[in-house]
Amino acid sequence: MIELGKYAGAVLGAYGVSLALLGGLIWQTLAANARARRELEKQERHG
Amino acid sequence: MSLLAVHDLAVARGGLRTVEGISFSLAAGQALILRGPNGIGKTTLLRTVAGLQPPVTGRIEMAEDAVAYAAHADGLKGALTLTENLHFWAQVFGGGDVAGALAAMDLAALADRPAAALSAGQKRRLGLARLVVSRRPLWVLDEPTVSLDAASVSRFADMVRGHLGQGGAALIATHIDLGLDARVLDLTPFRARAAPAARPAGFNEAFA
Amino acid sequence: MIALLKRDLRLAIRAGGGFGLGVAFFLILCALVPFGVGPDTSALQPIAAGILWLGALLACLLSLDRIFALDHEDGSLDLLATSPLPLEGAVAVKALAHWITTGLPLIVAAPLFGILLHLPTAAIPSLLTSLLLGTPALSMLGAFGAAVTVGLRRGGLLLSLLVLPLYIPTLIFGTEMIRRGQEGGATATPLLFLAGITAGVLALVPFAAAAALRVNLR
Amino acid sequence: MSIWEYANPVKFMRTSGAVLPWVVAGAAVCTVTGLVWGFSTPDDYRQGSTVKIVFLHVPAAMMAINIWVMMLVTSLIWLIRRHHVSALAAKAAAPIGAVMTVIGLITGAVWGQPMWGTWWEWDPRLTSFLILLLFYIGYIALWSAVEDPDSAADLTGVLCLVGSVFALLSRYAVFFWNQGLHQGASLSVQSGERMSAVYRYPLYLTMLGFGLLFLSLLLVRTRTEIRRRRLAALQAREMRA
Repeated sequence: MIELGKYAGAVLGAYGVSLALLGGLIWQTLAANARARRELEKQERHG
Repeated sequence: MSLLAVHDLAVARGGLRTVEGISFSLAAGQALILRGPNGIGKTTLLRTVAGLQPPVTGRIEMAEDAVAYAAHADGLKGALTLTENLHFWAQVFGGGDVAGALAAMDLAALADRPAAALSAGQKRRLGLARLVVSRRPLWVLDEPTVSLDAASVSRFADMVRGHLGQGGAALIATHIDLGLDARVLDLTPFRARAAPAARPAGFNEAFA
Repeated sequence: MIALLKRDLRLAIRAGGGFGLGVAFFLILCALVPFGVGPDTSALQPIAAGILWLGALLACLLSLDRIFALDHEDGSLDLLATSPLPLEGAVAVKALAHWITTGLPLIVAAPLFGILLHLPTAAIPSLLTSLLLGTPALSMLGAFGAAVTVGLRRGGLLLSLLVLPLYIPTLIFGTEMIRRGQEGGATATPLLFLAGITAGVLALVPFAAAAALRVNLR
Repeated sequence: MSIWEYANPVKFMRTSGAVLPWVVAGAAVCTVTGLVWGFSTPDDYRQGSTVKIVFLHVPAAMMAINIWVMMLVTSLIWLIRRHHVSALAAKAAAPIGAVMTVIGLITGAVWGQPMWGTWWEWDPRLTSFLILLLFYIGYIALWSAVEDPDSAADLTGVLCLVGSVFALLSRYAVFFWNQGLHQGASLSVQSGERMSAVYRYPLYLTMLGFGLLFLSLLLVRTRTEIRRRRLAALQAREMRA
């Protein structure tokens, strides 16, 4: 385990928040894409 | 001499073609009445001819600064008097006789009233009087007779006839008979087909 | 163009509140600040320049959406666009009318409000110069924001969101100039920057605003 | 069909679909390796373990600016060449840029707290980023507020143009307003103390990783936008037929 010393909170906090933000963005991107793909396929099958 | 020539015009509203393949020309002294069911694109066509929006395809040939456009909104300020309203537009369009225009639409008695005090029909008449002071040869009118009574309609028809007599032209979308000696163009056969066209009319259509 | 300016000014007077409202808002803001931070000179003096500029900025913002919205509603904007006036010129004239009705009264009132906020008299010349040079840019940028948001249903909030970031450079140099004037320092640098920004804005933004207006009209 | 010479979404979909897996793989490898490598670097003698934040802070800040520049370029392409995919790419990039700016700000604040003794300092660099965030928010808000897609693309394009000038202007104004605590650019060659190689190489790797991450997110989001537009166009046709 890497020793972070007295700044452990700051370092872990920064990594945690940043990765959470990136994860949220990636999730939102993929979810929106999947939805658009699904709806478009549905439309193309019907019409 | 032709004041307006339209060749194979297609116009779009909200990214969808409404009418297409329209060609006509208007010479001095002529008027053209546009007919067609609601939503077919009469207003869009008129706005395109007035230069407020670009055509999807086709050409519009006319002299620069030739159009006087009048639509549902009259461009009047309630806080100004009738004379001030007309005087402003006369100055902007470099035009003329305010008193004469007021008289032509029978508004001379109200000249110093604020426009806010007018009834809907009177406002409409003031909006049409603006056409006279703009001194433009080509009038592009969108349902000009809304909220006018019978007497005012005939007065308006006289005004248009006078304009045509002085070498002007008029393109009018209306459903009532103005008693003008004018050609009628029914837009129904020109309704745009749903089939994909060579050039997208709007943003989304570029992806269809 | 002069006809348009005259009409807009006349409308601002007739409609009531055109001239007075911005100044009244400015007064209220300057009157409320001491309640927030306390009446001491030591508390008020350092922030006086900032409050005055922020007050001017917000007062200017209040009336921005009226620059084009009313003309858009009653169809005047369509008619102006088909008139022989170049739309860029019409935009500039409307921004000028906005400046005369809101910017100019603010500048006249600012020294009085400066006294309320204990701004030292030595700083009043730089207060006036900075407002005189800066507020035209505020009106012109505001006209751009108003042109972008003119057809939108909830344009007011968006307008502030778009316009306020554009005000940052003017705000920075304006307050800096007063602060330097207050301390008796050299005000030439912020003055030049302020004048430069305003000149650039007045020269270029009308084109962007007219382009946005054409998009919104079609 | 001649429609594709006007804007070529089909070709875009095909090409982007083909390269997407590779870009995603590259982004994942570079970002994860870079961050893990960076996390295992030794502590700095002055900054202690907080130096590890650099591997998030610098790439995010770099991307925040680069993305705005990319939006400016694509907006210009749309305004001049009317290339529809270009406008959608600008739209797709904006939220990524905003998130990168937020990451840059938050990591900066967390880093600044132990170093400068305060969470927020009105330091010119941090302030410029806050202003950049405001521009991103305004741009995104304008896209979602305008209903007509053509107008939305045109208006946001013009806003991006004007905003770019003012973002740059604000940056210089802010430097004038407050000389900062912030160290000089971390990688600049001129500055006397160059970053030691221990930190430099993992940093390069994360920068590459963030670049690829942006590219993959951008491609996916642009594809989403294209599909939405196609759906809207098909539905509009159906309504009329």
